[in-house]
Amino acid sequence: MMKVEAIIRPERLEQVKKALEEKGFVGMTVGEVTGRGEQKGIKLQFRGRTMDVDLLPKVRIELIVKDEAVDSLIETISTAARTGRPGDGRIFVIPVARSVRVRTGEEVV
Amino acid sequence: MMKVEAIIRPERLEQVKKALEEKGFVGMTVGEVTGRGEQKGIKLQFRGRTMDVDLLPKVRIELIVKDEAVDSLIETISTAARTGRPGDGRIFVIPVARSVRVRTGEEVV
Amino acid sequence: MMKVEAIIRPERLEQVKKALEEKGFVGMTVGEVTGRGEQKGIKLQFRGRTMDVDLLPKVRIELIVKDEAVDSLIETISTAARTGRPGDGRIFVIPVARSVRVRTGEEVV
Amino acid sequence: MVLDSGDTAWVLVATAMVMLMIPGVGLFYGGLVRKKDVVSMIGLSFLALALVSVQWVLVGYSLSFGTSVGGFVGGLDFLGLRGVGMDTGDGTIPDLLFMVFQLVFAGITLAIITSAVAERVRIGSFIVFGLLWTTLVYDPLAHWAWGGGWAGELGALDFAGGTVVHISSGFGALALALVIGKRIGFGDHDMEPHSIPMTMLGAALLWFGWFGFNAGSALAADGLAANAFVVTNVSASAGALAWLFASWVKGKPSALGMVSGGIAGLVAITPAAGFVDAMAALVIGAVAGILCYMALLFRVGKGLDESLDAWAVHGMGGLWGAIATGIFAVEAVGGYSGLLQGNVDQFVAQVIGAGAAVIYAFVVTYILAKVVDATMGLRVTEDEEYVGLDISQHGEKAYA
Amino acid sequence: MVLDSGDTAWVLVATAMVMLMIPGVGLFYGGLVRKKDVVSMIGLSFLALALVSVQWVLVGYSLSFGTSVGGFVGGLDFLGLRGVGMDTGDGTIPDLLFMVFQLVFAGITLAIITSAVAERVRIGSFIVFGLLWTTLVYDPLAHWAWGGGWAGELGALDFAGGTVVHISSGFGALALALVIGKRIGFGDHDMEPHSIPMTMLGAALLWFGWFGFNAGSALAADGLAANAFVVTNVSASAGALAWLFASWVKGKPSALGMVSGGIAGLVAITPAAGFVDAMAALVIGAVAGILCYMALLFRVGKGLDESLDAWAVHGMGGLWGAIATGIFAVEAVGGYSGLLQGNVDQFVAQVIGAGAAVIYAFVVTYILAKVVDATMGLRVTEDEEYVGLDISQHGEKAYA
Amino acid sequence: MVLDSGDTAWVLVATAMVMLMIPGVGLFYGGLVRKKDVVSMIGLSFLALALVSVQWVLVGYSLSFGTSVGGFVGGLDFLGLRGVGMDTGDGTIPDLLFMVFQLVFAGITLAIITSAVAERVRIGSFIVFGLLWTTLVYDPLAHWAWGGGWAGELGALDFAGGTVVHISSGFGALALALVIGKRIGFGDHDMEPHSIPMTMLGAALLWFGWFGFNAGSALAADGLAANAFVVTNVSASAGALAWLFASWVKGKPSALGMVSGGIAGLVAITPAAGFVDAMAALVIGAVAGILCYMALLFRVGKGLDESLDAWAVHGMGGLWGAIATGIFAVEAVGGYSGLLQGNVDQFVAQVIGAGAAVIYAFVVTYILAKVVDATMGLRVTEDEEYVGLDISQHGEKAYA
Ligand SMILES: Nc1ncnc2c1ncn2[C@@H]1O[C@H](COP(=O)(O)OP(=O)(O)O)[C@@H](O)[C@H]1O
Ligand SMILES: Nc1ncnc2c1ncn2[C@@H]1O[C@H](COP(=O)(O)OP(=O)(O)O)[C@@H](O)[C@H]1O
Ligand SMILES: Nc1ncnc2c1ncn2[C@@H]1O[C@H](COP(=O)(O)OP(=O)(O)O)[C@@H](O)[C@H]1O
Repeated sequence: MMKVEAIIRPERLEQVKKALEEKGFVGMTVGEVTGRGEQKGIKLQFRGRTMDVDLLPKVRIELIVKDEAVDSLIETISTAARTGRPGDGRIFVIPVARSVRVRTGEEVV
Repeated sequence: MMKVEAIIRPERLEQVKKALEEKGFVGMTVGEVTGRGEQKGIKLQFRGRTMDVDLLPKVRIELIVKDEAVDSLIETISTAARTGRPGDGRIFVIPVARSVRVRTGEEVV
Repeated sequence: MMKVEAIIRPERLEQVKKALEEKGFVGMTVGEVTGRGEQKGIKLQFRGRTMDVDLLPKVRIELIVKDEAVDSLIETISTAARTGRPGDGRIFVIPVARSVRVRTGEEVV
Repeated sequence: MVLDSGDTAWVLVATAMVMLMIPGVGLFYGGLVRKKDVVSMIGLSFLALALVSVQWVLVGYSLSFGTSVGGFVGGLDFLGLRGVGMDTGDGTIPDLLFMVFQLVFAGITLAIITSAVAERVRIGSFIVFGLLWTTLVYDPLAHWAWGGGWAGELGALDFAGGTVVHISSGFGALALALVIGKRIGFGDHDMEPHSIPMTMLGAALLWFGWFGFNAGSALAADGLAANAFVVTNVSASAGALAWLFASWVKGKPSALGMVSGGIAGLVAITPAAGFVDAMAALVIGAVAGILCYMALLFRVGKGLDESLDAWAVHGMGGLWGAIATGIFAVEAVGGYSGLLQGNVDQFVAQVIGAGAAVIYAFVVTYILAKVVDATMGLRVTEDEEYVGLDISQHGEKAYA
Repeated sequence: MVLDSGDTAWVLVATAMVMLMIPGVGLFYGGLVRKKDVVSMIGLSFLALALVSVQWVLVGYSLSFGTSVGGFVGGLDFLGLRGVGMDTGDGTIPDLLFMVFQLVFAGITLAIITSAVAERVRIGSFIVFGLLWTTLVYDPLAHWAWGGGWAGELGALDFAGGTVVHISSGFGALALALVIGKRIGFGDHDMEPHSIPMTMLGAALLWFGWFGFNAGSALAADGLAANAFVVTNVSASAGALAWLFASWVKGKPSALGMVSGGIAGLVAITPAAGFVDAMAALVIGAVAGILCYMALLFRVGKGLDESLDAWAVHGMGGLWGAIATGIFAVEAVGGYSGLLQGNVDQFVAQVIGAGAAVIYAFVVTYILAKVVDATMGLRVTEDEEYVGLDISQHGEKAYA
Repeated sequence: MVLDSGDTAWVLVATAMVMLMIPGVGLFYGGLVRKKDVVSMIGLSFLALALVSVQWVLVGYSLSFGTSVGGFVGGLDFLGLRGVGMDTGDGTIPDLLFMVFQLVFAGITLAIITSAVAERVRIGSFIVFGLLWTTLVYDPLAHWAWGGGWAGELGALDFAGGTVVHISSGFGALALALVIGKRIGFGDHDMEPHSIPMTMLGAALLWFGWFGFNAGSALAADGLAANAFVVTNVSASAGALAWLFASWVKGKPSALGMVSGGIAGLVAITPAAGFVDAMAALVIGAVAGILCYMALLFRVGKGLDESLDAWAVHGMGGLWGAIATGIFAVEAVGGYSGLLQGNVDQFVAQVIGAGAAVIYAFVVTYILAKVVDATMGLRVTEDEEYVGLDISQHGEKAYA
């Protein structure tokens, strides 16, 4: 089992959700974060000076899925979230040891 | 060492915290998220139409604990967080390689 | 590859960011959380009574880095975030299986 | 009489100030509910304003101020504002202005009662209930006290609406809360205010607008208005401090308590504002602060989900104010004496007037609520309530 | 004439109330934009107030109310307030008070138009555009209607600014939006309001202030002011309910729709407030609520990013109000008859007056916007827009 | 004199408007503090209102306006409002109304000074300090200028409280900040405003209310009130633009700076509002905007945690305004000439009046603060401060 964490642009959340649904990925957890990548966010020119605006708003989506679903999931998210410009985000995959459904107490994926 | 992440109903946070304390689990990190499970949230009937309200507010609790504490922890959380209805949440267990206390710089659990 | 998660005091975020930059750690994701450690937060004396204020505001910083960078990263964060008093926070290290850059779809660190 | 431009200016402004209190109630309440219901809560106050504004010009004004039908309700003389014009009747301000000044009172009364249905009412049912309530509860009560009805005839004093506005909405809220029932999870998990600053902003607008409410009720810019203004401010301040200290005794000084106490003081002085002096206002306000706080604790203790305390603050505060008028009224201010000046009759009249309003408001509201509940359903479904009224009723999210 | 202290009192307050509407517009708009642009949005309203305040006392008042130059614009008689003093001219209030009452109207008009440039305007360019616009669009239009210009001479009625304020800003906003272009991502991803409660607070302040706007335009505390006050409230309420129900028919009853409908009703009654009665106001408001809602849907359907609907609400609402004045005016209220009383001339005058204002405002705004865009650039860079104006223009973050 | 209903109407409203400024200060400040202290911050403004309201009717009014004791303080003639009634004294408004108009001035002054103790004061100590301060600092200063005291006798002009309200609270805040000390972490880590929109809302209410403050101080609805109204708005606007541009020169145009500049302009015109004309107001406001901005930079540079800049804005703005009155006063407006009309005496009187107030306010506040600190402790514990005053003092959380 894997946890796939994607940090994406907030304005892409709807598209990503839709794409995931179409692929049958329904369960997910979403949170608001801020972040910066290697470009250190966005550089604004300002009267000759440059100002870094780092820590731009991002959305984090997390899905726990079976190992075999990871490839498809990464593909789906990264396609739907891509604009091609810096700041599109990252997807990380983290091994999960166990997963339990609170309602029933049973182990699930 | 494991990180136990529980996504639960916000209105259950107090009960869960209390239950955890009683079992001696004190340290924790809590964050606000939204999420949906397999039912895609809640379906509202509206003048003949159905409207999905997905991404309902949830609370994420994270605790880093020793491996042997995981079972008891899962049990404690899932009992305290359970209402028996869809939306009760999930608990995930993720392996942790290291844990450091900032105040002292030492490795801890 | 590892995910280094640090839970620190919000008022230390700027220092930590600066220290990380100096060491060349640029990409990061930041979120607001609350938390408590073993002291159960802060105890306020109030007319003879004691009141626990737990779940104090914290900031979570996450960086995905190569395994060999972890030590330096822990060192950097914990030095910059340290005040020496309870509540300074924790750093956790979690193994990451894969990391993908959305913009390009390629695997990166 | 001839129009007085100063009086007219003052009542114009006072009316606007009272109008602002209506969303003020919405903000006060809106801060107290959970994030998922705040649009609904503020929306209900705007809805109260809009509904009553239309009802009042069509029928409400006439039912309240038309020629009395047996002292119980006004006749239909002024239906659709027939005969209500720009000239002054027997006052110094235009009839239309008096009409609209009264309109905003009716509006805020309906807004106050929304406390009882917070976070669980169906908007359609509220519209029906609201129209029935303002017509069948508010309008008669206004007639009783101010429109030539029996209570006024009896000599019961209500300067600015302690009975008409506050007892009616407060005890109405109690009845309504009993019918609609508790919110899911009430008493089980926390339902913390989602924004205390919003509530404090609402309180600020209420305190401000209340000067129009009380001093405007002099219907003139004169010494009586000045007296009403002063006692209003004194009572509010005393109420704020009293509740603050009372909450302090029980734990910590509550800022929410302080502003609630301010409202309690404002409520209690409302019927008395044209009859008592500033020193009496200190007492009236301070007692109100403590009394309403105790009423709130009692309400919570009973597990009663009259969610935002219209009963504890407006109902009990209004009741106390009506009685206090009978105690503290002094001849020198408004021409009437109360108990302290040896006039038992006034005290008795106050008790009768207030008591009748309590009973009428409670009983009729209860019946109306039951009727609406039985026919349309007052309450949303469990899922709708869980998701919150903003999304389930309005399809809107307060904060992005 | 001799000063009337009651009239003066009322216009003093009315002026303050209209001033409060200006940040009221800012809050209304600020709630509708994304979190990253709210400081900018509220800031633009303050900027409109400050800029116009200075422009008006230096030149604007003179261009609007100076001796007419061919019916098109006022002369320079009152430059720097020369000759505008504490005594009354031919009114009952001080000249300076009339001047500042007019000032706040000019201020709010510029604030309304910021709808068109929300979340993407360069502040420096807005300052230049704003000064040009108020001087070359607002001042002449005010002169036309109120300053002795051709429209007033023609007999076109505009009691409180349906044409001068709302048509000008609404159709100006349309032109401006066409020039500046859509926000990045418009139509592609959601741009949900970041705080509906903030918008509702703004609406509350607008509704409150509008009593000063309309009833203040009587320039006296008299029966006409009372009439204006009443119809203002009635129209607002009818508009609120109409939009609420219209949105309900299409889906869910929108609370945002309800307050927008309130504003639509307020806009529409503005030119008519001194000429129609309350029953007409019911119709005017209800039609405004539905019409403006349809205009909004049309605007969205066309993919036009006139972001916060100054055009749909103020432009179309003002246009309807101007025409409605020509339909519903009754002799008994303001001395003028409309179509329903058989006076076709008034109707025609209204159409001409409003039509001219639509064209003038649209065309001149378009030209001004083009000129500023060509010289300074109206719009921030893509990165600045993405980051948000609060940070990129002001270096500030709304919420920590 | 005989009561004038227009004057009375205006002062009734003006009083309510000034009252609204008090929570306006709370919101202005509340937006500037961190999320953990906002309930406390707004709460302090309500507390100032409530405390002073009670103190004023009991003793404050008498100490300020009772028969002068040596020009320094009023006698006890009006204790508990004895002899302050509904009839007019030698004015055209009821005595009670004059009393309550003065009350709200005392209230806002105490609210302004809370800047100095933001995010670190013990509520109990603030109550004691506040009562002492309003009694021993505000009341004498009000007496000096307006109650028959030495400054008024000397001919020092203070139309609406530049000295009494702003110098006193501003320099008082400076002293208080020195005694209570810096917030933990001040200068070390960011303490960003938690809600700039809240501060802008506060600024809007302040700007609005200030018309009551300044134009109300004419105590009549007349030409002088109109002049005060106009110059108030002009100075505010000039101040807003000046600070905006000044911040622009140093970096980016700050929206927070713009509203702060507006307040600075409002403060500076306060003492001058009845004595100068609109063109002078442009200068007074613009200078205030720049001066107060520089004072703020100076304060920050010195590492002084007078947290929300009551000193920089109210203290320095008030000082400048007092002096500016001596420069720009023109006979035609208020009957007094300033330096520009060759009257050196007036200038000197202004400097003396303001200087004395600066010294008195600073010194006495310093002593009072020291006394309270030594006896009760002004400041919360380090842990309480870290957790925030909302939880540690009130047991409340602003936002859920
Ligand atoms: N090494 C990293 N560790 C954690 N988060 C990262 C890392 N790199 C990028 N991110 C997250 O991904 C977001 C987008 O980054 P990215 O698309 O990589 O920006 P860029 O296109 O500038 O490289 C960042 O805002 C941050 O939240
Ligand atoms: N596969 C998943 N990956 C990540 N989060 C999930 C997943 N499934 C559920 N969740 C989280 O758990 C919460 C509750 O889901 P759950 O109780 O499973 O709902 P349901 O009862 O509808 O299955 C969701 O809101 C979401 O935050
Ligand atoms: N076992 C744990 N699991 C998860 N988070 C923890 C744990 N212990 C501490 N934390 C996080 O670290 C923060 C700081 O805790 P810490 O510095 O350990 O406090 P203390 O100094 O009281 O031990 C907490 O607020 C919490 O967010």
